[in-house]
Amino acid sequence: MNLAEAFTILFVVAGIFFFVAGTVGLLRFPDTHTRLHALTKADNLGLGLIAFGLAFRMPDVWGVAKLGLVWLLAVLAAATVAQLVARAALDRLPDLDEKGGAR
Amino acid sequence: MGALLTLPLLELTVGLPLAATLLAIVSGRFSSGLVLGIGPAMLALAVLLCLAVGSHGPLEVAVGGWAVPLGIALGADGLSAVFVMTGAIIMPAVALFARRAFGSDPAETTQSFTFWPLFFAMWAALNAIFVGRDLFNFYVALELLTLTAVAMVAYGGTAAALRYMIFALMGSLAYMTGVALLYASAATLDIGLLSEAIEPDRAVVLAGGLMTAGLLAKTALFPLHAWLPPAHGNAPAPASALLSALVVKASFFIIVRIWFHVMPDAQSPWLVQTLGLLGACAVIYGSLLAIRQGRLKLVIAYSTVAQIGYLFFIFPLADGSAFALPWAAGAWTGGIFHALSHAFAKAALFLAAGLIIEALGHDRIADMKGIARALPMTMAAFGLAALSIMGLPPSGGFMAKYLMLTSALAGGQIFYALVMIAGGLLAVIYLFRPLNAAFAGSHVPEIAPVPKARQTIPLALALIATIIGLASSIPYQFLQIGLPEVLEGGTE
Amino acid sequence: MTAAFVFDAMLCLLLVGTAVSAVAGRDLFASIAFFVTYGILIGLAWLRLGAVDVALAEAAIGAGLTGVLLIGAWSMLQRRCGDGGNDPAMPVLPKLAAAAVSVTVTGMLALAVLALPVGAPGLVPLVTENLSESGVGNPVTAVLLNFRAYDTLMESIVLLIALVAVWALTPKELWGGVPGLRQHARPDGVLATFGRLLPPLGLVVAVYVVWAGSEMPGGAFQAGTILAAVWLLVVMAGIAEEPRMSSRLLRLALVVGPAVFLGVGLVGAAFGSFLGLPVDFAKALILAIEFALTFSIAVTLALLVAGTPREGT
Amino acid sequence: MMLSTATLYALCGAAMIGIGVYGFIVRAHLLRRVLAFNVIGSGVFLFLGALGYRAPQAGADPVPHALIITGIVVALSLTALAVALVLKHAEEAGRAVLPEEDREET
Repeated sequence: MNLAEAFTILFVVAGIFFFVAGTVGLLRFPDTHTRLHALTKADNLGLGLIAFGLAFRMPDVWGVAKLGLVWLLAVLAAATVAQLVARAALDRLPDLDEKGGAR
Repeated sequence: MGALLTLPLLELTVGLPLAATLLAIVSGRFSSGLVLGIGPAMLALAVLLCLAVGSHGPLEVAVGGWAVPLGIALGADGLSAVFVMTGAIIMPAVALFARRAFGSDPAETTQSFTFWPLFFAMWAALNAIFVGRDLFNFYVALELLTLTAVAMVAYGGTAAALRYMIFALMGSLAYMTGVALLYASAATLDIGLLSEAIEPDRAVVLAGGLMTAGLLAKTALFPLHAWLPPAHGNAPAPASALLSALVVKASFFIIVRIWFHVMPDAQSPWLVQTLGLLGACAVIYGSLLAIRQGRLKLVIAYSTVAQIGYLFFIFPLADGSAFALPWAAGAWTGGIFHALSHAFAKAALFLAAGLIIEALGHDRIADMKGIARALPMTMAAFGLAALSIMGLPPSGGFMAKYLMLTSALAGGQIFYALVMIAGGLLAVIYLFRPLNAAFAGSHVPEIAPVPKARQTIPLALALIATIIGLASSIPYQFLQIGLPEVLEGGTE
Repeated sequence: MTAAFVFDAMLCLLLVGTAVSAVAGRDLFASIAFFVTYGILIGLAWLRLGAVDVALAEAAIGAGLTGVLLIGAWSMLQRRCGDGGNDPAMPVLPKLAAAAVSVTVTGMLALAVLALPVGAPGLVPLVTENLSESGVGNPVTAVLLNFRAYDTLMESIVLLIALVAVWALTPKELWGGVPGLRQHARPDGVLATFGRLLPPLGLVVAVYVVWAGSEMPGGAFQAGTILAAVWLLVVMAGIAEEPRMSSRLLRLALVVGPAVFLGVGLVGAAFGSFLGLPVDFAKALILAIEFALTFSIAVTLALLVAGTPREGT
Repeated sequence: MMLSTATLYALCGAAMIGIGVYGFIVRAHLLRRVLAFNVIGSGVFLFLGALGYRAPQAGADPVPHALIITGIVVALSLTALAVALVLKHAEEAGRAVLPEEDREET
């Protein structure tokens, strides 16, 4: 096993750890906002670590760039979706519904 | 005549209606006029195709120049040519009839825009099946056909369209599973290659069963018929005519291709008797329910359920599991004949019913007393077409039943002979009711005016249904071109 | 027992589990969520079976767009009809009969699989042998756009006719209007920012997927889905509105792909064979067809998701 | 006996077909039927694709892959029309269930 392979294994395992943590958070946390917190934080970091680990196995710099793009797009999409879910959840809270008006 | 073979006849029978589909989408409210150009062109193509098949025997071309099994082939034998011709007559006739309902509004409406692309795509899908040689291409064409047919049914009612869709979805999945099994067995989807490559082993028999079950749902053979009467009975008349005359025949056509061309060896006594029995149930059950209907279009729709039953008598009568009985070719040809004459007669009946609805505003049989005096030409068409459905001479329906009856008697299958006679009698009863009402009384009822020109359309179709009985030897001989091997030896 | 086999077996178990949850779950939304998960997992299965093109199509169309259609319908049912997706109860006996049918189907298929010969290469040798004359290096693209181009031509018409069929359900008084529901998004919200950021990137990715499709996995249907998704996002973010269904330009956009495809086919027929592509021009023709198709597919898919017009204008 | 990858996934496809068939028959809610249709559909495609991978040393058969991509697009087309019909029916009838199957709710 050379150094690149060792790095791959190290970072991918670390990434998986964050995914597992995020999933546990999703299942165990009490409400939508804390769950979102667990999910986005853990998953984005987890995906980043996995992408970083896999970068060591890419044949050229284009491959690395593609991995980076994948990660960037996933983070952007996750951030937007998390924001939308959070806002929708806020709208559903009963005390805010009065002030927010009909929607 | 050799020059005919250099023309891309088979490709154009599919390509031309496809082009018309695209034109109909962009030409907006002028699309109802397209058929005036496309109709004659398609009829000319069908005539040329018949001439080519008649003089050179079965044709086959490789699309894109790629030979099977890598590419897809198109082909035409007598069976293909006759069905393409039937479509080339019925489709333009129905289109001319439909121009009033789907093309006379000055502004574009939901129906006047959507009908014409659906119509041309339906034509393309039908022809793709009639000249198809590839089982997966059949699947794509069938789904195109289903989409167009469901959309046309939806004009008449959402629930009826949904019911149809549920059967069609299950049918297409079952068919596709069978195709997957056949490809896995033989690494080809071409009808000709498959027939050489496959043995009737476990996978192949299961594939045949699945494909047939799926196609039966789309053909609406008893007990998978429940969707048909509401769908065909409530759609606008031109749509009902296309659905009953041609659409249900397309899936039947593929069933014939599978069992007589792809895997004749896999026919078993069990299979042929099951299909025959289901057909017999359809004939009796459909006819009895047709008698009980109060609305004309529902009578005609249940009659379709019954008439589909006869088509499946070709399995026990031509019995492919007992090789090349002397009467097999006669029985098979009789069945195909029945499909053709039913197509013309049923299109005529639905269009005539459509005219009656336009004239009266309803199709309640009890309230159409004396309509024959107000619409004599329409009722003449109805009566003529009814003769063919009843199987009385001189008509195509009579020739078909005559051929099947002789084979049934020759083969000692008295049961099917009795069902055919019973079905004929029941048809007399259910069609006599509307005819009786139409001639009842002595007054001429008040009706909305119906132009003579439109009344000639069902009359012409009914006349064709009669003529193919009188001049039956031409289509009969024609159907022997490229006859399935399993039936050969049966022709005198 | 190898690690690969353990992975495959676990994936299969997950597939069966998500399929059961999607089909048998009580809550309709949860069922749809399981269905989307199931679709993504099938994408993984396709990778294991050496079918990267199919994996892309499954993830984009099978799981992605079908999921969007189902979720959209679920939300519409809830809001418009108060239908939460509850089922009428089925008595036990028919349920048992259904289970028997299901087990029979699976059992017979399984028996057929086990009876099939092993090691059959299918059409691999023939495709490999003819690949150099197809104009492209990706065998799946060669099959789709050359060897079996006739299927693909019909398929593009199927998609187009599905849209016409959906449009045929438009209520009379709404004909010609704007498909789908009006979107109400905050103009300065995160979604709007994302909707402005994504289109250029999405366009590049889509063009790349078509371009790469001739040599590597990719192609018109996958790229068309990407474009359609980008467009849907732009509409959801309130940056642009769906075009009216009466627009002449829109209708041209819908047919241009199939028209180029059919046109190439008919010109081919004049020179020898319908849909025949001369070796020297094959690659250029395939790319031309694919780019035109991608555009039309994107427009068609986006409008299929929007559905019929819902409110008068 | 060790199952080959192809056989394993083909069997999995067969199982998915069975699961979908059960759902299609038992669930009367029309949107659930559409979902079950898609479950069966992907099962059929997996079945076909897996059987095209029976000779891994020769490579995966691209012909089934092309058929499956076509099939996926066809299935989407049918799904889109089915969903539109379900919505229209629900707006007319109040529920996405066919009248003859509308029994007591669970």
